[in-house]
Amino acid sequence: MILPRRGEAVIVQGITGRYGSLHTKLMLQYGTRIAAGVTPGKGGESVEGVPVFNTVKEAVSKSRARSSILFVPAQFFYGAAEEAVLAGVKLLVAITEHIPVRDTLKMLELAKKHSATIIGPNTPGVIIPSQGVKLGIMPATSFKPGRVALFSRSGTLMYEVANELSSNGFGQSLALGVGGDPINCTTLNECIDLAQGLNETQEVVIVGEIGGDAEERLAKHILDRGFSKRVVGYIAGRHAPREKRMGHAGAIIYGDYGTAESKINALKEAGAEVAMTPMEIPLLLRKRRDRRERT
Amino acid sequence: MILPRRGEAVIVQGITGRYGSLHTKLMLQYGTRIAAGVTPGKGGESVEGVPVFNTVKEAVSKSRARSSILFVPAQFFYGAAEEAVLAGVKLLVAITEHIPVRDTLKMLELAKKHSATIIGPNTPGVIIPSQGVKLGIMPATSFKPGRVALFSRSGTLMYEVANELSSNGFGQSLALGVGGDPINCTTLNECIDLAQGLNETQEVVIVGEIGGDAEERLAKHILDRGFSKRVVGYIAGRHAPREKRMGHAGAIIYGDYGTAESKINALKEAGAEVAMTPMEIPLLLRKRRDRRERT
Amino acid sequence: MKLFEYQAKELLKEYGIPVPESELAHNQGEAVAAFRRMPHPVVLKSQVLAGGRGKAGGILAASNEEEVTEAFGKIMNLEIGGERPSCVLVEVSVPHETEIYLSITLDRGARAFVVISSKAGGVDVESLKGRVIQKISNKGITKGEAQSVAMKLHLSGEERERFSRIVANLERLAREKECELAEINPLAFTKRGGLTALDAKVILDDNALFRHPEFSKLHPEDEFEGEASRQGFAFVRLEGNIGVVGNGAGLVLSTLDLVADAGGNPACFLDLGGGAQRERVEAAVNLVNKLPNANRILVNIFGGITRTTDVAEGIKSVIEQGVMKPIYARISGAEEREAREILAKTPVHLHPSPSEAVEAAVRSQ
Amino acid sequence: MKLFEYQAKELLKEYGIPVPESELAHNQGEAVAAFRRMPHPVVLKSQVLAGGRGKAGGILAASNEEEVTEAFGKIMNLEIGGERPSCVLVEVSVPHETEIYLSITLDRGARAFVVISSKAGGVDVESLKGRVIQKISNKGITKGEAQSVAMKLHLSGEERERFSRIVANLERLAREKECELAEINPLAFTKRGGLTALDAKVILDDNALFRHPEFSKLHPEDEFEGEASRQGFAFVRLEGNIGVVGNGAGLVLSTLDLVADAGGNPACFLDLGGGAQRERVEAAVNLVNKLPNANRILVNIFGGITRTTDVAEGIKSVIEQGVMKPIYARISGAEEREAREILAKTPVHLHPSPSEAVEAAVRSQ
Repeated sequence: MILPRRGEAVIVQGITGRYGSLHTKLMLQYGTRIAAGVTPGKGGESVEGVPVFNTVKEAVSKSRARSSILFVPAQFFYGAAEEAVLAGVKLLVAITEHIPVRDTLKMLELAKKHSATIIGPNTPGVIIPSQGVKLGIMPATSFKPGRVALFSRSGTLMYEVANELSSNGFGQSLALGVGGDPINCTTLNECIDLAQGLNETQEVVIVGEIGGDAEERLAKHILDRGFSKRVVGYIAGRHAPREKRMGHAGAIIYGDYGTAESKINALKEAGAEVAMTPMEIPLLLRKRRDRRERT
Repeated sequence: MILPRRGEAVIVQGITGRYGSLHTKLMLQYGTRIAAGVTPGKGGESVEGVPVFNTVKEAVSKSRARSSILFVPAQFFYGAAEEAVLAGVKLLVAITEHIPVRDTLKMLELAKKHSATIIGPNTPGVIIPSQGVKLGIMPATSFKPGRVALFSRSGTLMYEVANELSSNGFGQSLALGVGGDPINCTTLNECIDLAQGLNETQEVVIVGEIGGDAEERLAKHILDRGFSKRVVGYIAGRHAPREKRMGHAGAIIYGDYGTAESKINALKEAGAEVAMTPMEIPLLLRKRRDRRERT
Repeated sequence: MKLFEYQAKELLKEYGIPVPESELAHNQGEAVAAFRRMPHPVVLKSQVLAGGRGKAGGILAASNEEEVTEAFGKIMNLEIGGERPSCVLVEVSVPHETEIYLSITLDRGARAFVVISSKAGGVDVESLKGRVIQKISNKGITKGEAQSVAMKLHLSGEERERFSRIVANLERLAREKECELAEINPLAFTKRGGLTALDAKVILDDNALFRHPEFSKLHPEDEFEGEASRQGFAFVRLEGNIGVVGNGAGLVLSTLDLVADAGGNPACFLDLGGGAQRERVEAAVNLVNKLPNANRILVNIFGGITRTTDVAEGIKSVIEQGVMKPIYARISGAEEREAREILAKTPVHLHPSPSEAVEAAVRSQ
Repeated sequence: MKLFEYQAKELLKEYGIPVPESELAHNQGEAVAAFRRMPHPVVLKSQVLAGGRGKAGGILAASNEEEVTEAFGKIMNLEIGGERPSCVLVEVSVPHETEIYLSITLDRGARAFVVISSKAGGVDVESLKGRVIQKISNKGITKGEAQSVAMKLHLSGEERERFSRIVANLERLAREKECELAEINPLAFTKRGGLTALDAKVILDDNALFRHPEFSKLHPEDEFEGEASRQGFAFVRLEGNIGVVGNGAGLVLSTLDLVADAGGNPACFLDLGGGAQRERVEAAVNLVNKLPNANRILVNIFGGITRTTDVAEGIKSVIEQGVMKPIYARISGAEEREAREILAKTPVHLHPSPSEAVEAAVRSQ
């Protein structure tokens, strides 16, 4: 996964839509260099001063962008993603929700074949504060530059945690939401692998939630492959009732499967510390950094 | 069943409620002699000039009424009905819906024991145009004095049919709705027995609807006991789809049970003529009266 | 979205997977006629989406016409999981010896669709040790992969060929129709050596329905019937284009008949119930306004406990809120003059009698 | 309103009708503990309202702890008729020889409740020729009438006595609790000569519920969960008094945890979803305002795709519509200053952090 750096061109697909145009403005305000937009049939127009093209190929050849953020409606999403990958885009941020699952699987396959990465679908996106790069819909003010890599299964809870981190002096090297759909094209495991290679990243914060087994898989991955940086986890839903679908399709506990306890224990066994509330995350980080500075 | 005559006192139970007070006004306008009302705790007040008493006993002893119309909420209905029967009321018109079924059964038993009659529950009531007596919520203008007894399983459809009859010169000797609840305290069979004894009644119109077997039971009753007056039936729902609950709890067709065809055939076998629309009812009546006048 | 068994079996047939001979019966006559056309004995199967039909008494065998009649009546009257069937599948009974469980479904962890199969059919397949799981690529299963599933189940010769063809066909069905789940349970080896899908379950990916207009008419009513029921209206979705609204079940039923007799087609049955006030009238007209198959609205009100002025105010208020389908109305009863005045300056077509309102609604356009 | 099997059986027990020893298990640990406390083998039974549990795989036998664990997991994951159980009944398995069908229900034509009984239990009781029907007076069944039902079933001696006591008790239950239907199917003659109700179905008269506060807590959630689902909200009814509303499932989950940690009790989980506009916020707050067990509302919003000003406008508009429960809110994200200004003159308690808002909501009252 190659994330864009400061001043690197990115494009917006579906730039003329309601959310596409609003977030183009907000991403530009953050400093992201939106160099071109794409909406078939609207080539020649402009949004917030960004030129709009009919095809990704044109947008990419004019802008040299390697990253794209997509606000394309679910029905047209696969076509837009395919067009991007074939035009040489290497990072696709898929904000769209309600994409048919087979389209997601095909996208994933196509992306792998062309060594491209897809974040999402149904993700709030990714933000790299030190680079002034935001490819997503997250509120910019909650994120500050720093050394914590933040990965989250939940969108707004990622904002909440970022806000807690930032206001307690823990900026983020990057923050990324893996998305709320049944299939995550980038998994928590891949996020950890990414964080391993980021020099500016000192700690990793994982925001999980009840249901499924993504956190357990992550814990196993850490134990199997090893991970040299500190990990703090937080799992939402300790007090959620069993057998009830808590918003996300997978956020449901059956018997003992998918409980916060199971996830907390797995993360602890893999050597992570686990916070009980978003507010506790910076406290744990502080202790660790203090301890580290002492040793 | 003894229906009240012109100038005979009747009482309203639940007279101070929203519907009780509104319909007291409308019944008074029609000519019904509402001599007293009952609402526990509101004794001494008056509604539309009608004195309100705390108990039925007081209301009955002051007014000598033998009939009562009840707008009492379902929870208090059984108590109110019992009070009325024990105070000597012989005709209870139960407008209220959502009465627990065991209360209805108990009411029915109590009424039988005291030779009282209950119309309903969940009925639009009864109207006797020649006497200027209306014990119900039907719109007065649709009903005219005449020689047709109109009995209906449906409320508003009774108004519709009365309206057609009246505007074509066929007034009503009485019109009565049996109610839409699972248990009818006065059945169509009892209605027919009543009509047999009413001299001013020349024809009977039965307004039925799909579902259940009340019309088939009526046809059997006519065949078993004989009935000397002309009967015209009308069954709503010839075009209703099967297996769908059409409003009333029982208005649903399973297989061939409860179809309009079954009811129409049963009525025809019992010697009734059957109209296809409300508008056709007066046409059939006219033919019959013409034929009769010819013979 | 889950399909009914008969819909799922139609899909199987379309994809070359053998299913027992069957016919759908909506009434007793159809059930008996179907019985006469096919070999005996037969089974009658309740077409509900709920599971556990067999135990609930929703699947009954019949060997003669009397039994068909009796079984049909029982099944139509039997509620399973709160659901009543609107039809029954009459199907030739297939004698068989062994059963196989076979399904295609999404494995989230593997991020791929998989074939799951095991040599005993029935509900407890998850626990069976002989369960075979095979990942499927996005392009679909290969002949070799399908055969390897058959081999892992220890099938050989003709059986292996037949089974792997079914695996391949079911996978193609699941892929082309974009199913979350396509399941045959049981798939039976008949005494004559063939393979037949005795029951089938298909769940479609709701997000992919836009690509499959062939499914768009399967459960169109749910959304509106749900909303209407929540709002306490008696509501039935019908197939025509005239939305019928009235007060009182009998009056609305009668209005449906008038519409049909006049050559029109009702789009729904909506009973406001007694004593509807302005907000409820608004909600009802709004609901019918949203009903896609209704292109006009017929309102038939006979005020008793319902105040005609409340009805008129409700209709007026809905019109003021935005563009509306044409409304044909008949409003009778107390205060009808005032009610008509309220609607005088609106585009509502007011008629003095139900026949005239019905006639106008049917003739328009 | 239909009761769950375990609720129906509790009623039977209360009325002196023998039922097998059983315990309710909400998790695996409880299931195993229950198993240890009772004679073996046992059956685990899915507690869903849908029929046909057995055939669907919702009733499984178990003879050892491993089987209990496995059966518990399977049943909890099994959807029957669109319904998943929230608990499992662990019940001693009762060896028996013959079964009887017995029910008390309303006969509309006869305008009376009736006892229906027949000597073979099972689902097809309607067709059995040996079916006995006995009208019941409003005062209840007499000893003689109950015995005559037993005699018509050709029971004698001790069996007749035991059965007629059960008939009388079931009738008293149906009468006192005002059931539309009270059914035991099957009622089993055990090998030791006793009679035991193996399954039970009770449907209450909804119109009579006002007289039975003991039932008022049985299915309180249905109405609200139905409305919320129709409006597209993710909503779960909980038992506390603080209605929790937020945007994003994770954020709301986290807010529930904060409330619980602070000693409070959430009344619901309501996720507005992404990009909620004013009308949806209005609808959500209105819903929680109607929730009887919520006496205050906690709103936790972190605006991203959702505009905080839309949220504020929605809350303001609901407040303008009428009296409200106290609202504690935390609104962060883009345009939060404007959002706070919109709410400045309303009675909404605004707090800068979730902890403070939670603390205020929990401490109030």
